[in-house]
Amino acid sequence: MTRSAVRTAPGSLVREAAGRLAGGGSGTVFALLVLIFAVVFALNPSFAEPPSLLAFVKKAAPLVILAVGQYLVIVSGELDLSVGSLVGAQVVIAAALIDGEPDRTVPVVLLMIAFGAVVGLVNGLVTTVLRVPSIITTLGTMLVLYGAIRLWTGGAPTGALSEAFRQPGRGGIEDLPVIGQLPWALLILLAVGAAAIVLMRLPYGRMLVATGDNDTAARFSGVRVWRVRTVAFVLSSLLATVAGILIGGYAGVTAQVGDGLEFMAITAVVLGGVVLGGGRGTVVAAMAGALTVEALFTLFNQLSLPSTIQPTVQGLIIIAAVGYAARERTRRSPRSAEPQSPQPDTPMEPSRDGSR
Amino acid sequence: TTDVPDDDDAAAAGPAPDQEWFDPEEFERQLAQREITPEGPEDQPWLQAIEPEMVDTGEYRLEGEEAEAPTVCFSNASVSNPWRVTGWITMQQQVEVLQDSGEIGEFRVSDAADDDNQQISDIQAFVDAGDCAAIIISPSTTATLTPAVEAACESGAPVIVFDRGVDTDCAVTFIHPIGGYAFGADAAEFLVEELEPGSTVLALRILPGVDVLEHRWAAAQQVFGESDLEILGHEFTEGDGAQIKDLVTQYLQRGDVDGIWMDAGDGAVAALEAFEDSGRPYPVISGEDELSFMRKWQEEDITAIAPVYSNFQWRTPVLAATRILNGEEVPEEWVLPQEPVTAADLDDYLERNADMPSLHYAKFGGEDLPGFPEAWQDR
Amino acid sequence: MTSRTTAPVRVRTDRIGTTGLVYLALVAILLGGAALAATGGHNLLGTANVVDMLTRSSLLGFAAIGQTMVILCRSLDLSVGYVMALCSVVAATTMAGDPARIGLGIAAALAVAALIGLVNGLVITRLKVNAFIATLGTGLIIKGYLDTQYKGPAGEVPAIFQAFGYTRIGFVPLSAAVMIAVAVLAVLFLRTTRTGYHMYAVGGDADVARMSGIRVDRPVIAAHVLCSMAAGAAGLLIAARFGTGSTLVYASGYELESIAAVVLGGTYLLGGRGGVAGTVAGVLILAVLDSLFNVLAVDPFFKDVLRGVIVIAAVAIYARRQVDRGAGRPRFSGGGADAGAGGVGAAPPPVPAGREGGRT
Amino acid sequence: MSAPPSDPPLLRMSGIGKSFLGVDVLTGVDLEVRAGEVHALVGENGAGKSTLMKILAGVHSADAGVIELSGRRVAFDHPVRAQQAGVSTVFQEFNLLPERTVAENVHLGREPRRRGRVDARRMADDTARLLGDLGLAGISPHSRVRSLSVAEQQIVEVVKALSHDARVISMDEPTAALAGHEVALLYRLVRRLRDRGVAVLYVSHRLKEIFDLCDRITVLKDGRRVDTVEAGRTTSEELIRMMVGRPVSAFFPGKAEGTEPGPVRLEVVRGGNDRVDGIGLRVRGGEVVGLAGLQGSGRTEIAHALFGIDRFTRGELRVDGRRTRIRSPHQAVRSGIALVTEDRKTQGLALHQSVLANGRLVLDAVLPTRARRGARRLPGFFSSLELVARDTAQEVRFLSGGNQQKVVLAKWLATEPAVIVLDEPTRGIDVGAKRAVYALIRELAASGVAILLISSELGEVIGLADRIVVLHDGRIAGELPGGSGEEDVMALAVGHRGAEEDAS
Ligand SMILES: Nc1ncnc2c1ncn2[C@@H]1O[C@H](COP(=O)(O)OP(=O)(O)OP(=O)(O)O)[C@@H](O)[C@H]1O
Ligand SMILES: Nc1ncnc2c1ncn2[C@@H]1O[C@H](COP(=O)(O)OP(=O)(O)OP(=O)(O)O)[C@@H](O)[C@H]1O
Ligand SMILES: O[C@@H]1[C@@H](O)[C@H](O)OC[C@H]1O
Ligand SMILES: [Mg+2]
Ligand SMILES: [Mg+2]
Repeated sequence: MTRSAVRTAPGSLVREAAGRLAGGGSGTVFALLVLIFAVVFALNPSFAEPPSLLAFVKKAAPLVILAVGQYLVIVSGELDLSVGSLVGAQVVIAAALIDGEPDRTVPVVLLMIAFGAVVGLVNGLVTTVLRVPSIITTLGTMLVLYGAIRLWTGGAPTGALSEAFRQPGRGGIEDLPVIGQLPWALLILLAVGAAAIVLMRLPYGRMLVATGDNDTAARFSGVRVWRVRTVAFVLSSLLATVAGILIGGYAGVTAQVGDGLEFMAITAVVLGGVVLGGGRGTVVAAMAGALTVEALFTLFNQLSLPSTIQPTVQGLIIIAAVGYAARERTRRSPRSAEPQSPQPDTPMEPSRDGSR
Repeated sequence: TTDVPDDDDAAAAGPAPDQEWFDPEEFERQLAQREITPEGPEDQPWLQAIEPEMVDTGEYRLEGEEAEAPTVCFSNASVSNPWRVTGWITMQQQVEVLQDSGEIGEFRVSDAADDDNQQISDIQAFVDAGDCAAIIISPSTTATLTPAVEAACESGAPVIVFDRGVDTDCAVTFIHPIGGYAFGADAAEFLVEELEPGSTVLALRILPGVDVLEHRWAAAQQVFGESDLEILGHEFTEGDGAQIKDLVTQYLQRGDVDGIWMDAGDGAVAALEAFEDSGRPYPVISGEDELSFMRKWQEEDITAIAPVYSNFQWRTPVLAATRILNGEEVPEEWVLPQEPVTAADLDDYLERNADMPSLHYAKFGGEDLPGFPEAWQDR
Repeated sequence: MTSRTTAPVRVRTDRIGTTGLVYLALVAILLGGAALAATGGHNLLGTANVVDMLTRSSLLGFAAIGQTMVILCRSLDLSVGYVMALCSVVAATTMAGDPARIGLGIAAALAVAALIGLVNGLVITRLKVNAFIATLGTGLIIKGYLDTQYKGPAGEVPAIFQAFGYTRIGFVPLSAAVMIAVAVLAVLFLRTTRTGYHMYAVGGDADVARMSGIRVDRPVIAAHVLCSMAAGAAGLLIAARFGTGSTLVYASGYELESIAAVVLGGTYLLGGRGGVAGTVAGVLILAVLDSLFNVLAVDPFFKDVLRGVIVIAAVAIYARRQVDRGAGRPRFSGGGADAGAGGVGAAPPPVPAGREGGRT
Repeated sequence: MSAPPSDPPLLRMSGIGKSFLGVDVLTGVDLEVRAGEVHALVGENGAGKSTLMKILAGVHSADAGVIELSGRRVAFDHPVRAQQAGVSTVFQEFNLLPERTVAENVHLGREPRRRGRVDARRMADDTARLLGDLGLAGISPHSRVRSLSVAEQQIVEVVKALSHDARVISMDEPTAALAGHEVALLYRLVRRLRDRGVAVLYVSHRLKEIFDLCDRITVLKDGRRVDTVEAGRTTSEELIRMMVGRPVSAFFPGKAEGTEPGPVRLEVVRGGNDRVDGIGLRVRGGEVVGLAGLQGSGRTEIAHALFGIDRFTRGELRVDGRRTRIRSPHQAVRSGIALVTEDRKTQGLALHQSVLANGRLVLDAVLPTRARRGARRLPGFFSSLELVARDTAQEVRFLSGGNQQKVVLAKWLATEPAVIVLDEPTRGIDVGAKRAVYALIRELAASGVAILLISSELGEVIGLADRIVVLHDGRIAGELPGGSGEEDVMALAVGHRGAEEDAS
């Protein structure tokens, strides 16, 4: 009477891979993404040509990168509202310090990275060590950054970015056949995306998700929760710095850079089926969420939707998509008023082998 | 889609949206004012006035001890964009001069950070404090600040309003350049002139609902309406370079864009870059007298114009305050000159501002102030 | 600067509740701020400044009172700024300058607000959309509507109604008095109605509430309706103060500021603990700081920096207290290196009343 | 005092069937509970006990079958409907709001009103009366539940159930979180209820309680009723046979032959902090030391202090002879200590993560360089623990309690610890799973690991431990050899020296 131990059902590798890609409620986002692109292509077949697509990627890259950072923080059970301000701050810092001098580009970029790391570190430590809810911590950081940068520059950005600084966001490998320019932004995006996927498969990634799922259990398993979360905040801030470099490079410095990006990034991540509160969802889906948000704006444009009405449509789609994903999640499990009971969404093995 | 009040109400409240901001009389007046030579010292445009109707300010004249270093209070809407930052520096430099000469004592400032309610409180606080010899107000939005400005007027201190307006004429003087209609028309007329009939124009706007900006667009619509240009659309960008560049790029993916009309010029460079990056020839474009745009214009030899919303107007209110407190008469509506920068004087303005940062405004009018140029450079 | 005044009371802070602490902080900041202002020759407690503080607090006050209820239910409302803007427009366009239509305007604004709250509540409870996203979404929807429909301020508020924004009773602005009255009503609501009780229950533990027969959706929906209506009241105040409806109010960040005020007031962000009394103190603290900064002519951007730091610091202090409280009653005086000195004050052990019954 | 068998039963459930997603969980279950009877419901993990109770309580609805109360057919679609009809349930998880008062909790969802306002005074008075009736006047209606002990909270739960004028009360493992004297308190409560003519349905895995308390016993297995028997006419062995379907011999596996205790691996000298004091412990490799004591006596606190969740602020700690200061679980694991916590859901598992991810979490966190190698050995641990799961990618929340506990154990085994602290390792798991855990403990000991076993089931400590250290009020009250009598352990635990005063 030996009980069957863990069995690996046939086809489960495929299912596991698919599941890992899509995560819990993230099927919706991939469907939505495909749908939006289909409509865009139908409306404007020229959009499917490589140069247009690459232009899209160039524009979308910063948000996708921010979404990766936001994902890391959200999946660990926290929230980072400071990234928009940080992007703005970094661009303003870059313009003020580089002030048009090409030789200053590299040192200033290094300084920005250091600054990003410090902001992330403060967010992380205040949240983990001082136990301030991260929504408040990062709201505070947002205010502090917003004020401090303007205090420093007297209200509006000063200085100018160098051409070299603008390369990553604007330039690329030129004169390629068919596609023309291969944007650095795409390469950076791919690198960040790949690194994120690898990171999530490393011990750190698993610790991060476990921490978001149940931080007590994680701590009791030897996870240094404060460190894991602080690192997530630091990564988020570093990625915001990268996004800042790309945005500054893409469009130069304006006073509004970064405004509202935090909500865009959070929206993107949640649209990707990542659950606010932590522990669920994949980084690939979060990136898809960001692409979806950007694609949505493109669609609005292709539809010549007046720009004032766009927020309304955006709001409706976000609510509908998240609501639909939530419905999918609950629909597959039985209704139950049972307290704290796990709600299985797949049939479970009967607990005794004898019965079947 | 939303739970809204019945639409009839909104519709009944005003004319069709596009007409809402269009006042034909004012439009005509502003267009005409462009041609009128202003009165006043030629080298000090901030003291010039177009067709001024002077008012007597004897009642505000300070005597004896009171006249020594009076406290002037300034309620600022915000310094949240480069135009306002430039102007605010200029104003402070002007105040320093007046403080040194003893014409102003304390210069008390509150900044509402674009929050109307905050500004109402700020003005109220000045009134309650009771020791403001004069109150200068740069209103955040027109209609909403009206009651507060009225309250300030009732306090007895002379009130000076500048830049954006209010719906009351209780202020001793309202200082402003010719206005949004003139700005928008300057830009639109230039496009009409430079572009072949049938050309396409994209309009880029910052945000809806701000009168100075709405007037610019209303005027442009008027001008374009009588032209043979095809307006591809008008888009709100919140002044964000990334959005501007993305929008323009997308329009270019769909077809040609021959001209760009903007209601504020600080994002003009981003729009131009979209053309560069798509490998398209530069459009005919209207920007603003902001240096990054003007430099680009010069470097690339673009067909462009920079309408101006005279930044030097920030000097005028404090000067007006000292005049009023001296009992000297001032124009009731102090209309300052407003002349676009054209290809003809582009080089001249760029040379004069060669050491200024890129988000500086060419017609800031502070060259003669003691702090020049450091104060504008080290912001 | 304020440590001087808080030091003597610090010893006892663990005895008083968080709300008490918030009020102590308010008094400390008021006194400290007054002292600081006095060194610069200003009187922070003078009528003008007190009026200023109270006026400043009323608008945020309405928003924050509503936000408190929502947060108590472990929800969140990021649409309050948009609701305020919309309601100001609805009120002003409905009144259209006609004193006879004031009542209608108020009713219309509050009805619209209630409807939005209802939608928020339903989307959160029925569609199971996270409150953060749901209310961000409704906010966007309203923003789109406002930007499309109104090209700027709209409508006109009759002079009598503007009195709501400007009248004072003694030195208390009418709007502040109304705000305090609403706060008192909210406190009574939370403490004496079933729905109020159930808000705490749902925020504390929705599963427990559900198992106890509470229809957990209802308090959440009610909280959202009330929150939106409070925001609607703020919109009315805006209309009264502006004399017209203003669409651009949504850019002023009231949603985040109201959340900051609520947590500053000691309400637990994860629900179930706290209350409106604390929130009022939180709002007043922010207003006092604002007035102080104004009096001291602090750069507006520096204000943002200070606000950010203060909110974080305050919440860090509450969090510290929470940790200490969770640690429970010590049995042995801890920390000392001397092992023998331990259990001096050990409580008598709970002795079981014998092992009842026996073996079968 | 129980009603004569001929009376119509107060509660009758007949032919109850329920399936979740096509899997039958209950099939044709019949159950009768009489007024004034304490009726036990027993069975292995997953047998369907909780499901049956939840159907009765109106949490789930049955797919088939009939429920009758005093002969009248009923069907509840919500717990409140059941309560209104006089059927109250004390669920296993606490159903209280820690931030609210006792009175508020007791009346939660049914706050009495006067003129539209909640009548707080009446709530307090009613609660005080209920507590008084049960001889529990010590608990104030105004106390915040958070400030109460676990046992007091459990009592508030029962009071809450009672406040509905319940005729039927069902309790799902009410003693799972209680120990010693607290169980006694609950016994008293249950007996009072029975004496008042309430029908009590009682679920427990602790057979001793069943025999102490219950009149009749219904055994479930695989969702079917095996039998209903009079408590007085059966034995534990018989019950276990019915539950498991096979005889259970040698419940506690003996020591493997020839295992001699090795060197001292864990040593605490005069350890203390603000909850425990003067703790001296030595555990040798291959040795199982039991830690017994009443609820709150400090057993978990010692485990937490050893593991760096809390700290010893005094005294010394040695692992394998090396003096160590442990400030975090991370350091504890590095020093070779493992802790199986007492509450697996809140402290042991990341429920939305896979079996594999949970299994390798400690390796990931503390020994990342060894993680890959360690993770490769996990499947081995899973199968030797007889884990039943669809595959290792399955989220652990879908596993039954016992299988979840096995994942926790595997997670710690993979770290090859020198010392394992097991805090209530069998809480809430069934007999079969328990046996697997017992065997594992023995195996581990045989492989030279030092084991500290904390359990509120005295039989477990006595049956498994080589030595039993008994705590009383944060201090060590004494030490007894394994296999000592329960009375001796209890005497030390309650603070009496010696066994003479044990009531029986
Ligand atoms: N909501 C649910 N969805 C799917 N399956 C469920 C659900 N609740 C219980 N089950 C399954 O039904 C079976 C019976 O579970 P139940 O909780 O009634 O067992 P139990 O006898 O109370 O066990 P234990 O002693 O472990 O508490 C188990 O196989 C369990 O996995
Ligand atoms: N009065 C209290 N207040 C707060 N926490 C407490 C209190 N008493 C105990 N605890 C915590 O509860 C847990 C169990 O406490 P303790 O070690 O005293 O009990 P125990 O003997 O292990 O009993 P059990 O495990 O059955 O609860 C520990 O984590 C301890 O820190
Ligand atoms: O602040 C406004 C500025 O942004 C615009 O460019 O000109 C008009 C000003 O009022
Ligand atoms: Mg059960
Ligand atoms: Mg314990």
